[in-house]
Amino acid sequence: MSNVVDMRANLASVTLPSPVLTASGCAAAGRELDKFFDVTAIGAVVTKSIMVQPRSGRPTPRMAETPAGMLNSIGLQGPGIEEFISKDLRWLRERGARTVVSIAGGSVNEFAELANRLRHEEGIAALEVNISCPNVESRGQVFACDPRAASSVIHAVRRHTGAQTPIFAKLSPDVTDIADIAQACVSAGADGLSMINTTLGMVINTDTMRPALAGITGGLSGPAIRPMAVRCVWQVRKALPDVPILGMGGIANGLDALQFILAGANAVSVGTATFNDPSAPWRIHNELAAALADRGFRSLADAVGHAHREEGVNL
Amino acid sequence: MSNVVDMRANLASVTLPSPVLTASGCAAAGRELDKFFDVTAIGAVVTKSIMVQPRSGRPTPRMAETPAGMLNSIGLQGPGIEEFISKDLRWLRERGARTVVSIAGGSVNEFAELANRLRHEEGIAALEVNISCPNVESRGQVFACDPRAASSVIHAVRRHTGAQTPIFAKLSPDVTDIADIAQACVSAGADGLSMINTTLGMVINTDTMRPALAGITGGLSGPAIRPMAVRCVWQVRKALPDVPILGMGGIANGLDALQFILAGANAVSVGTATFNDPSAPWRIHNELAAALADRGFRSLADAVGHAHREEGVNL
Amino acid sequence: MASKRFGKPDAGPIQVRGEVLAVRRSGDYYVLVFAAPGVAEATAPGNFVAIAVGGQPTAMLLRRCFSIHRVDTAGALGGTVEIVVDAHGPGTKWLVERAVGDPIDVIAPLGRPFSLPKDPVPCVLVGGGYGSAPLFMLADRLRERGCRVDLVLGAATESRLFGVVDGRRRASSLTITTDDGSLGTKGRVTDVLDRLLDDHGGQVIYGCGPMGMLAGLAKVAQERGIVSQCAVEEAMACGVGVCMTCVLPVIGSDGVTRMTRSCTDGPVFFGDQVRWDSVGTVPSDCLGAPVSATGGAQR
Amino acid sequence: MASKRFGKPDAGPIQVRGEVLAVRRSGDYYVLVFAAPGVAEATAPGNFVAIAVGGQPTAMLLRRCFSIHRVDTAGALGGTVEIVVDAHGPGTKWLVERAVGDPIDVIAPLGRPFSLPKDPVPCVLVGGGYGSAPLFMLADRLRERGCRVDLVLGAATESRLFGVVDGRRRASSLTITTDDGSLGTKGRVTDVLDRLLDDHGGQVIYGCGPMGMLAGLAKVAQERGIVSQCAVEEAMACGVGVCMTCVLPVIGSDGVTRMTRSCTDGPVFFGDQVRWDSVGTVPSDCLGAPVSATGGAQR
Ligand SMILES: Cc1cc2nc3c(=O)[nH]c(=O)nc-3n(C[C@H](O)[C@H](O)[C@H](O)COP(=O)(O)OP(=O)(O)OC[C@H]3O[C@@H](n4cnc5c(N)ncnc54)[C@H](O)[C@@H]3O)c2cc1C
Ligand SMILES: Cc1cc2nc3c(=O)[nH]c(=O)nc-3n(C[C@H](O)[C@H](O)[C@H](O)COP(=O)(O)OP(=O)(O)OC[C@H]3O[C@@H](n4cnc5c(N)ncnc54)[C@H](O)[C@@H]3O)c2cc1C
Ligand SMILES: Cc1cc2nc3c(=O)[nH]c(=O)nc-3n(C[C@H](O)[C@H](O)[C@H](O)COP(=O)(O)O)c2cc1C
Ligand SMILES: Cc1cc2nc3c(=O)[nH]c(=O)nc-3n(C[C@H](O)[C@H](O)[C@H](O)COP(=O)(O)O)c2cc1C
Ligand code: FES
Ligand code: FES
Repeated sequence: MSNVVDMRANLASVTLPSPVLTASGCAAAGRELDKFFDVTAIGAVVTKSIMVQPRSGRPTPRMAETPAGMLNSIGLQGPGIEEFISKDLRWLRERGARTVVSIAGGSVNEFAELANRLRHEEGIAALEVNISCPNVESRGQVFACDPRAASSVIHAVRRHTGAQTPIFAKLSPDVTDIADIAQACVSAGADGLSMINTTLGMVINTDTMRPALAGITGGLSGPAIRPMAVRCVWQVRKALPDVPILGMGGIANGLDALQFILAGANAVSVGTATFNDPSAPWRIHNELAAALADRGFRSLADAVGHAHREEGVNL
Repeated sequence: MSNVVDMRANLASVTLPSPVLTASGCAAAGRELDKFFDVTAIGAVVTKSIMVQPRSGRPTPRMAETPAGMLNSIGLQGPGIEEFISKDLRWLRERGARTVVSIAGGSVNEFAELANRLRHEEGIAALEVNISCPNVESRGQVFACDPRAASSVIHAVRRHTGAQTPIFAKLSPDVTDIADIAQACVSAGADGLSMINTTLGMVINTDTMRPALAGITGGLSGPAIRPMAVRCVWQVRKALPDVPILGMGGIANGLDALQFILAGANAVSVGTATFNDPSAPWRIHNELAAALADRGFRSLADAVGHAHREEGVNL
Repeated sequence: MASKRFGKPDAGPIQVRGEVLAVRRSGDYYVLVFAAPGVAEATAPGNFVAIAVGGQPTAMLLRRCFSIHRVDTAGALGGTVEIVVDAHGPGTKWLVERAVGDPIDVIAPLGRPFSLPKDPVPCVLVGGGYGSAPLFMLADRLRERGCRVDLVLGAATESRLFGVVDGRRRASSLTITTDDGSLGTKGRVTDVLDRLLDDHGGQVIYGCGPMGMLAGLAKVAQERGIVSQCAVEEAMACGVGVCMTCVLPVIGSDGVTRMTRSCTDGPVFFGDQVRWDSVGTVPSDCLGAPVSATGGAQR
Repeated sequence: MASKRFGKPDAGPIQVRGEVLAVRRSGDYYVLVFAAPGVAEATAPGNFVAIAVGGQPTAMLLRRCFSIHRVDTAGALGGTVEIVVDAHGPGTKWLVERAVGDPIDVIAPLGRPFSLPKDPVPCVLVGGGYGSAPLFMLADRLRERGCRVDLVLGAATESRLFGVVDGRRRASSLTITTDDGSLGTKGRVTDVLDRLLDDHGGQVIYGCGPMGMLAGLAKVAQERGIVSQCAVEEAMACGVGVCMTCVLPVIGSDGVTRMTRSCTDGPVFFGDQVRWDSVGTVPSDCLGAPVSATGGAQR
């Protein structure tokens, strides 16, 4: 029954065969997960955010489990753009996986440099711009928490990226008005929006009586934050009816994914759930297809934003 | 062993015999919980936010369970200040419970009116000013999301409240910089800060394919949000080392409460956990006392903010 | 028609550690039997229990509520309680997977029970699906007082009826309706109600089941000028009266409609107290209703 | 001293539905035996399993990791696996409360196992607490190759030793240390190591246990110019190499220190590869280390 649903997802100029992607930082560059499911079957592999230089990340402990969630403070550990291109991107290309490359920088220039370096690389379906990282030029304020900073980054990345490659700005929920930031990114040239990144959290270890993470605070992810994520997608879909949205935050099964689609996401990323079930992205693709079929949808596209419809009782 | 710990909590000019309070909206006015534990034994009963006029609240469904949390959209249902004073406050006074009265308004004037009406009532240990409600005069923007609006409310309440009654501003986590709002409230005359109120969330009912709550969005509470709450307490304690903090958000046992105390809260409120265990506030008082004793603390006050200490490895 | 209560007020609830004694199937449902010291004695028909669900640490914070089906005060374990569970979601599924001897955390008895008539008047008891669960205990109490008890059980289909065998034994008459006609009369409970009332002179209708059914019963009662008492089922976060999630529009003795808690002021209401057409909304004449159509958005 | 690996690379992990066959106590620990089709055959000593915990819907998202203690490929159920569990937190407690026949969700075998020497050299195996779990399988493999195996088991106290009886049977010698002297020599495993190495000419030290103990073993090996292999235990979110939570500073074959995943590049490392003193920090000469002392705050 489920194979009658047209599962293609439209993300700006790119059409993916499945609306389920991995989430940045939760799938490395796809290779490890390929042992558990065929990474070419899902929508795309979204790679761990890459920076210009190699980066050690933070000391351990880097994680703490929390109720229905987890905190992480990895600190964007990675090999730097050159090794990423020569190893990870190459593997993904040779494997035939669609790839969304996530980039992160500490300054507008670094983002520009990354975009520039990736410009002529093949096999990149889209760029995801992780603006939820601190701006070293602005006392460490996170780009995504300031419409102007966010907009400068997106503007620079757009200028250094070919028109055929869509740019998704990845938003943080830790703002007073997420629609405001979304609007700023779109005005600056973002083709779509990814949301949400983790929300800032903290655990105190009651044995050591110190913060549980070496990094003190960390990013909260998993089902615990799903209601917040669905709310963000809903608000931004309302404010920007035509902008493609890649939704994420606590998706662990097909019905969770359906919530995001109904709230207005055009596709979804699966992050933390992969740690429990390494084949989660593909399982969720299938569960979502079945859920759509059960509800009589002919295509995924028909379900996008369906919860916003005005009919019967006016919500 | 646990009775050797001095559990008194200092909240500005008020000293409570226990650092565990109920959370506003999760204990009505104490009467129902008094069947399950002695409400005079805990620090105080924090009453459901009261408005000037009677208020019906929102249509049902008003709640949805979420992973390790719940959404509510009660819409501040209540009998209005007059009936509150003649029935609820009177019951609390006669019962001998310490009472923190939570007030809510749609305008600065309403808050002022509430403070004025309560000014000469006896048996009020403190006021908690719920500024996480929409300002009808400012397109419904929540007071707590704007430092200026928050500050006007606190200023007005302070002006109409006797100096012997401390005022706690209750903050929303849905802001870019909570320390900023905290500072604005303190400058406007808040004697202390309560944090956090619920964070805005949403669930889509995948059967009806509509928002699960009649109110569309709701407030997320429970252990799911605890890491966010602990982070807020930590940040505000760092920014304002001397301001009393009433911490809350997902506290379900004594070690959860201890996390807040170590992060810098002087006392805690227990909300959603009460729905699962109506005697949770008193149980948590006892568990916290035992946990403090186990760790060699002579008094609760010694543990407040202990996770901020700089000693050994500098975090 | 008067809407004063003629029964006793509810006893206070207690929180106890119960122990599962049996879980057995009954049609599409499960009957869960557990020991719960102190509960049986204090229970009146229409009271409910709130049970904590999920192994620790669970993602399910809220208790699940169930009508009390039977109690036995003679049990060796200090009183036993039975509930009927429709295992459709994660909490109810967890519950029916309990093994004999497992502990469960129970708060009971909760809510206002059915009021009993002083005089031995004929009564009609109507249960929809598992909604019949509290009616057998009620039937016993009514018959002890000399009331004639006509029982109507309705459901979508045969497997979703509860208590057919029991009903035959404990009521003066048993009428069954199913939407698909798989057992009894094809149709709704309200379709057979008028005949029953005519035949036996019923003075009180007691009902428990889906909201639509209860609204139907209340309407029939109102048309005939007799009393109806309905046990409603609203989603509840606390079950003890502190959260205000479980409200519905109810007309008070002062004639004013208020959003009223079904956990402590209900779950049993007189049929003419509830604004059935407005359930799920806030009627504009409700105390404190928003002045504009949309109201101030508020959480 | 060379730090090349002389064993085989790890086989790929699989995710299977296992079934609990037995849970038994052993001192302060529990031994959990489960069927897990396909795992036993592929397991080498030092591999670990990652098991999903908590009844559904649980608040615990992350799998728990355990060294594989024993495997049996001859089982009727397609291969069985044994692990040793120290039930101190909610996940491990849940696990040891499983009943025979309960399903468990298992990913295994994970990680790089211990490398085996080509030649029949004498080896010393050192286990701290439940850290001894993987060493018995290792001892068997080593003895199959003609290696002498001296086993050292250490713990805080007698009840926290694991495998004393087994150890006596399967090793050439067994030495026990406890911090409180309740069994064996009072003291640390490192206190008895030099004598053992002197007496039997050990060429490789294998260790599994707390970080401090492993650091001690690595130091002894380094001082003597012999090889050490240590199985580390870092908190892991995924266990399969995608999350980067489980890192520690490890020197690569190019001499460069990197924050290296212990789940896929370990858990077994050569003792001289790990920057033991810097575990829990990022050494300033690590690849990509922050330039300033505090670094750019980043999540
Ligand atoms: C007074 C009262 C008496 C009840 N009696 C019975 C009974 O005798 N037998 C029976 O099978 N069921 C009864 N119910 C309904 C039962 O409480 C729900 O079916 C159950 O809570 C659903 O839990 P779940 O985890 O299986 O489903 P989910 O739908 O996953 O539950 C999610 C959340 O919604 C709440 N919820 C969902 N549906 C309901 C509902 N209909 N009523 C209240 N809360 C709900 C749950 O408590 C939980 O918090 C009664 C409810 C009330 C209020
Ligand atoms: C490679 C490896 C092998 C291990 N082998 C064994 C073994 O044979 N026997 C045994 O009893 N334990 C072993 N452990 C430790 C075991 O995984 C933890 O004790 C367990 O995860 C704790 O779970 P909990 O829910 O009981 O405790 P909690 O402390 O509540 O766990 C909370 C979270 O922290 C993580 N965590 C906490 N402590 C550890 C730890 N020491 N290592 C990894 N993750 C941790 C958990 O996975 C979980 O996500 C091993 C760990 C690793 C990494
Ligand atoms: C361990 C870990 C590492 C992450 N690293 C990144 C990252 O490098 N870049 C990024 O944009 N998001 C990163 N995220 C955030 C996820 O991509 C995702 O936005 C978030 O976790 C919410 O989704 P989830 O609940 O499904 O995990 C990371 C999340 C986790 C848990
Ligand atoms: C049902 C419900 C009603 C609430 N009503 C109020 C309220 O009236 N005023 C207020 O300041 N906070 C209200 N809150 C927020 C709580 O006081 C508390 O800040 C929040 O729930 C976090 O704590 P918890 O996780 O312990 O519940 C309400 C919370 C819930 C769950
Ligand atoms: S369920 Fe909480 S008030 Fe009724
Ligand atoms: S545990 Fe995830 S990379 Fe090692």
